[in-house]
Amino acid sequence: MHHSVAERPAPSAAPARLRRLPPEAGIALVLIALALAFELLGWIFVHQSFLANAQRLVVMILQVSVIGVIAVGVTQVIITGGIDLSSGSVVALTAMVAASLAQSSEAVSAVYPALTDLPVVIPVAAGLAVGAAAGLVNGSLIAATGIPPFIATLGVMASARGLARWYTRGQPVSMLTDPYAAIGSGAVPVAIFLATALVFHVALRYTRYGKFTYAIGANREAARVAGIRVGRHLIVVYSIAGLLSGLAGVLTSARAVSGQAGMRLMYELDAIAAAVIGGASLSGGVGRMTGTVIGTLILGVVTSGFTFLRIDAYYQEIVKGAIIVAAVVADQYRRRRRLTAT
Amino acid sequence: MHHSVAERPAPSAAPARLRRLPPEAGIALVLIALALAFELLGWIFVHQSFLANAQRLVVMILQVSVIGVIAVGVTQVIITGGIDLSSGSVVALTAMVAASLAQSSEAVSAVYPALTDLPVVIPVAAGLAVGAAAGLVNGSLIAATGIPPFIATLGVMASARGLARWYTRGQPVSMLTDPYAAIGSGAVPVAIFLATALVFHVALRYTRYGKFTYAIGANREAARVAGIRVGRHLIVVYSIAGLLSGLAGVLTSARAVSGQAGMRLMYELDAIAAAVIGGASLSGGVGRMTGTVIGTLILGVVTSGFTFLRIDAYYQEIVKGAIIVAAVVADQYRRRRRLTAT
Amino acid sequence: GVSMALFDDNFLTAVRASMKDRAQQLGVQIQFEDAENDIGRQLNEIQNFIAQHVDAIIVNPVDTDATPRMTRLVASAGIALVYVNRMPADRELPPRVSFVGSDEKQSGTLQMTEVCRLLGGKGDIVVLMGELTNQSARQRTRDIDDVIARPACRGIRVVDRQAANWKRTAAADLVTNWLSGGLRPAAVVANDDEMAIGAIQALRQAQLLGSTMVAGIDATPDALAEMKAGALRVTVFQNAPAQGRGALDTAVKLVRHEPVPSFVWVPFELVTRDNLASYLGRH
Amino acid sequence: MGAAADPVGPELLEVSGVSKSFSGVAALEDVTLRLRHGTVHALLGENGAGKSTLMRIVAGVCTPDAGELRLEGRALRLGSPGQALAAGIAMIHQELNLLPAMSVAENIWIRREPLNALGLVRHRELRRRTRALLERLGVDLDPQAELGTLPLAARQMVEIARALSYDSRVLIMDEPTSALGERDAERLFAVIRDLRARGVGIFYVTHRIDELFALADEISVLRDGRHVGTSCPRDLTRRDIIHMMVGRELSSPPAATPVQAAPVALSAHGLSLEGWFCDVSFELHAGEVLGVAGLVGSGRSKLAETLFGIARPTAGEIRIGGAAVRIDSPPAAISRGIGFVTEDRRETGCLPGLSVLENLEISALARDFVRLGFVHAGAARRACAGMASALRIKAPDLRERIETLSGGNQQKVLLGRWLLLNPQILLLDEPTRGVDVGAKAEIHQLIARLVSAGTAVLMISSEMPEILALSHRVMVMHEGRVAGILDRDLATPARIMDLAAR
Ligand SMILES: Nc1ncnc2c1ncn2[C@@H]1O[C@H](COP(=O)(O)OP(=O)(O)OP(=O)(O)O)[C@@H](O)[C@H]1O
Ligand SMILES: Nc1ncnc2c1ncn2[C@@H]1O[C@H](COP(=O)(O)OP(=O)(O)OP(=O)(O)O)[C@@H](O)[C@H]1O
Ligand SMILES: [Mg+2]
Ligand SMILES: [Mg+2]
Repeated sequence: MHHSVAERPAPSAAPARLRRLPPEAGIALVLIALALAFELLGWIFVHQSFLANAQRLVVMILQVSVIGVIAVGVTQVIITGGIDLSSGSVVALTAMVAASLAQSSEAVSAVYPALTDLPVVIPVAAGLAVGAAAGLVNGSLIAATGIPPFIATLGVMASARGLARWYTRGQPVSMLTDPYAAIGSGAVPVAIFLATALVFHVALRYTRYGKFTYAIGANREAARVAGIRVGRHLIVVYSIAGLLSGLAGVLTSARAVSGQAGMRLMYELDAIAAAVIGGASLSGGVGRMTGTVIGTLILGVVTSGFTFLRIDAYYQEIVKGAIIVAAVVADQYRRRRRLTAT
Repeated sequence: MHHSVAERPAPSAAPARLRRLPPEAGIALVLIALALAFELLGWIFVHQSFLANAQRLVVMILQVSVIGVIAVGVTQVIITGGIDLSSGSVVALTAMVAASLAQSSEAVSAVYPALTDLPVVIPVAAGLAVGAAAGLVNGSLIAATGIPPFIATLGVMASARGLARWYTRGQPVSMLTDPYAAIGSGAVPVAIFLATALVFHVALRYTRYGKFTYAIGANREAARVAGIRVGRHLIVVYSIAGLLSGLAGVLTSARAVSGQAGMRLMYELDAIAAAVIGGASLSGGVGRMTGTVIGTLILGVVTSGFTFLRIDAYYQEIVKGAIIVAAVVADQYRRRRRLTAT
Repeated sequence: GVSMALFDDNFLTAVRASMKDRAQQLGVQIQFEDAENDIGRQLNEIQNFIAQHVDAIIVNPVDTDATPRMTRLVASAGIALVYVNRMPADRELPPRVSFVGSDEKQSGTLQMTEVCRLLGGKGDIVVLMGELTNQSARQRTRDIDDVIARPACRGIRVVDRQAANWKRTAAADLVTNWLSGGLRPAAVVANDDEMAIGAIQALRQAQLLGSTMVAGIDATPDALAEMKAGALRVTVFQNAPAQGRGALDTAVKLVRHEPVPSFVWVPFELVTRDNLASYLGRH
Repeated sequence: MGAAADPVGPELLEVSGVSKSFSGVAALEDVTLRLRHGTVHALLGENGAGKSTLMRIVAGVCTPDAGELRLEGRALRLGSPGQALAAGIAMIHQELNLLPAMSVAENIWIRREPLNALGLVRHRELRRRTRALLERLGVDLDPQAELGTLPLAARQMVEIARALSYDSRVLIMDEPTSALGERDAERLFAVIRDLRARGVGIFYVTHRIDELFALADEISVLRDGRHVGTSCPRDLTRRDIIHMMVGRELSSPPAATPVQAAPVALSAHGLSLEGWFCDVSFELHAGEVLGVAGLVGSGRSKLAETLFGIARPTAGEIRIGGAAVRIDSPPAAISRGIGFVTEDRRETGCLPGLSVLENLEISALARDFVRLGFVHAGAARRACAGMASALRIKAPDLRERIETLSGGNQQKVLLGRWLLLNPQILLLDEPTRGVDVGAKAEIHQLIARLVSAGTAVLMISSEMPEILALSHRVMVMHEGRVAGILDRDLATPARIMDLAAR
């Protein structure tokens, strides 16, 4: 009899189960392999355990938690098929603004002498608002004018950097209140990073917001035809990314207990790298929060591992580049093998 | 009646002629408008002509000629649908290597005391070779492992930056020979930039190399089926981009009469911006050398114009971001109007 | 015209601010450009200034090895030139070209000599370096090694040195990483105060501030506050206002063809708890 | 067909005076059409006649330059696809508009996912609904399967399922069967009859004229963007319809003359590709068309890909002119005189953004029109223009971008790409998918001409008439194996079907 596409049984059951393994399994393995490699090298060269050290594990995440928060937003932008180059500059700008509203009355030359010792929500809200506003500009430019995200966010990147410097004429803003500093101390940034990742993990997987985000990235025209208001949704996605850059700005200034215009200018690339290492595709439609968290952790492990092994600063970057490439190659290789196996 | 291209006359002469206007006409208009705006503002605010100053016109191109040379390579990479983040670091690395072979015997602590006062071709060849090698690594990684160009070139970016620092442990390399310095003096870099652009303009439009480059960017899978050896071609394209970064490294070190590991680290973004302003699309298949040259000139005019108007550096960046966005928006708007108008 | 190596540098910001104030006092029109640590960009800015026929150019060089070309360019255009803060590599400066600044060799030496004195000539230290390609970072790090080589400081050992790129948080992360590896240095010697403060934050978190001494350079307000709080033991004051003011005054004199020495020195000053009071509020 | 054959139902949708032009070229001029409740209104026309454009306007995907739409008498202001969907108009697109990286279920229910009280998507319910819907279509796809990994036919079914899921009053189907096998098409027809009985108005675009007589209540024909006429299929013969469409008579394809004793051009011996097909052996003679029939998913396309070096066989060998050869890449195949027109012109055929000319010449550039790396532009353009007129490619200009051409014309461009290389062996995978009757006849004649000039053709097709009309022999595949090779005189539809399904 003439039978149809679908009546055909799946080629075999085993590959089907294999296909259900979450795509980030591969990169998670890479993370584990890296950590074990450092563990091994640790015993050989510095006679210490790399992993059996709670403090180190915290720093490992702590030092990448700001990048991580940015990466959570950037991942969503990347899933829509876009890119956000402005994050680093927006972090700097929001750090300045938030810090200027978080100064204690002891500050010698406060930016707003009348506005010191404010409750901590005010600088935080200001930082988030400035970040979201920058994101709104990104999103509106992309949605309304149809220019490539690369250009829109590059423009916002330059403008935000200029604004950050202009805000206090390059002067750092310091002497921040203790409650504000508390946001950045201890493992608080780690908690904020993981909480943010969790919230947007749920949003991406279980809400319409998430489905639309993937749909736009998978095929923008098809998403439009399915009735999704693509422009409006992009504005929301970029605004969220901006908001998270704002949060990152608050975290950085709270951690440093000071706001500086020059801070975190290159973080956009690290954040994008974290997302891409975690499996997000710059051509859109693909990417997951769990992958991004793992990508971020890989950056953290590599940084901590180098310090741990006391590798000369000159070699660190040479090797870091190679590790990033190797991590992604290993992941790809695993994926491709899985595909041909089925 | 069933008619075909050959039998059928063009629908009407006017729209056809309009459609045949080269796509970079729009961005060229933007360039002219920008220059005229500065001219006008110049007469109003500083009582000087912006354009009627030969020296300024040379500087205008001179200051972007290094970015321009990089952008010529990056444009080709972008046309294939890729991206090259490593250019800036490769420029720094090649500048170091080339400079170390171009030291004069007067140099106090030469890198290779035995190799001073070499003929100028040796450092130039070394610089080009190192650049091409870096490009070869990029291309091979992308072709052989199938990892995204973003990751491959990000890795090479970090490694090249590390290598550039490690090469002389961060020490600048100076006291270069006069013939070497001559490559970077006067309008020589301008000539080199324009010559490079011309060569690759011809290559893209009139050679098989160019046709294949566009085809790969338009639809990689289809290009493969059509019989193009995609991997091999990508290796060639990235190697050429690397070679041009090497040339840019030679130019920079010759201009500065010194090699510095920290130089030009952010130039990849400027080069990509020049290409995208000039109409190249990051999704591949689209882009032209003439557009890239105009995009590069726009960056130059904006920079010179700001200094000319004595605008404070704080405001320069804020406005620069806005101008880049506006230029692309204006171009897009014109293109869209043309489409609907006809 | 003024071309600064980098706007995002706290010390250079102070230099810039004092130049601006001084220009206002004297009624001089002044325009700043940011070379963003890029020698090519700096050359462009200088050429743009020349095309604009300014009276004098003040340059805070990105790369002091590249200054001969700048000197030639500017001098041949008949424009006055003042280098500020970083000493040009030119063997001798032609007329109408001057340098205003401090001898970078002093800062690290002053810092490390004091650390060595406070440690009693022995102990393990770690070094936080600035950006590896930065000249001051390299000079200050080399000064540390030179001081350690002295007989009086032979007992001091550098157990690790890493770059924290002038960043507070990067420094805090590095120091925490070290501490978590069981390292207990007697002192953290940082190439600047920002990184010193980062180290202090990390040590405070680990409650090891009592047993580890921190030293920085620059005497920024934040650093002086930390010193007042007892956390920072050593810093070095580089007189930014004097450099900025000096550069502008020199430029004005050069424009008026008044005689000016080729090198105008502004000395570094060691700051410790003992003389802290006289520096508080000086920025 | 009963009452449904009576075309005078109450009016559901009226399209009046619609015009649309692209870059100054009119795609539609003053088109007026009516769709009645509970009828199937078929829309016919050559490739590029404007059918899809008109349908896209009705579905709100594309805005007309002039004209208006009325739904049950009320004027429709359609600014977006969302508004059309809300008004009860759904569409199955010709160029599938799906989300490759998402699951089947997500593709179908996008924007209408079932939510729980917290606003979170209920994935289990989503899958349940999907299964129910697919069952109605008689398709048993895994709702969680990633769409991009499915074969074209399955994707087409998903697109159909999605349009059905809207339960709309107006359903537009733009060539829904072009990628389907007969069994799936039959199922779809049953669903269409069911919808019609429930009062849904259906616009149905097709190039398979035979379908009309089984399905349509009214037939409208577009030619060069103008409405030529509307009538009832009972009053028309196949010949009338074709005449209305192309405005002239078609010559029937020349009957294939049997080839005797021609040398074997290409042969496969025990060729296998693990997981796709196994132990395939056949001989293809010069001057012969070997038709490859089989069900969707029987491994025909993968076989062609393997012969062309896109996939590497896991066992067996390929011989050309009697000598065993290793073909491990398309260039290797091309250099041995093989050409390949793939079935999915969007994924593996067209170079979007590039001109018709560039799309035509690209493969030839590997060999011809190039000296010292430089392309001899004049020679290439002359050759391409010649090919374009030989194939009657309808494009305003060879410099026009390929994606502005209608589907059928794109198909001809891809065929032309390979003909420029003069291959001795031509692999054709569904060569006339989405091609109008006129163009199809032309392509068939072209194939016949090539063959009589000595080219060996391996032609995969899911259209029985095509297989029967052109093949000298028919190879039938079943689940990755050769079920039999039939000589022309033995190849009847019944035998082929029998071998294919077994
Ligand atoms: N986006 C577009 N830009 C420019 N021209 C277009 C565009 N879309 C369609 N056209 C042109 O409009 C005309 C009608 O195209 P349409 O796709 O409606 O034809 P069709 O009747 O559906 O053909 P087919 O049977 O091949 O699907 C064609 O000449 C085509 O080239
Ligand atoms: N319903 C299905 N679900 C998943 N995979 C399928 C399905 N149907 C077919 N396939 C895949 O398609 C493969 C064969 O596809 P191929 O394209 O080679 O066949 P074909 O006979 O050319 O079909 P078509 O007529 O669609 O071109 C099968 O091995 C199978 O993996
Ligand atoms: Mg159509
Ligand atoms: Mg097939």
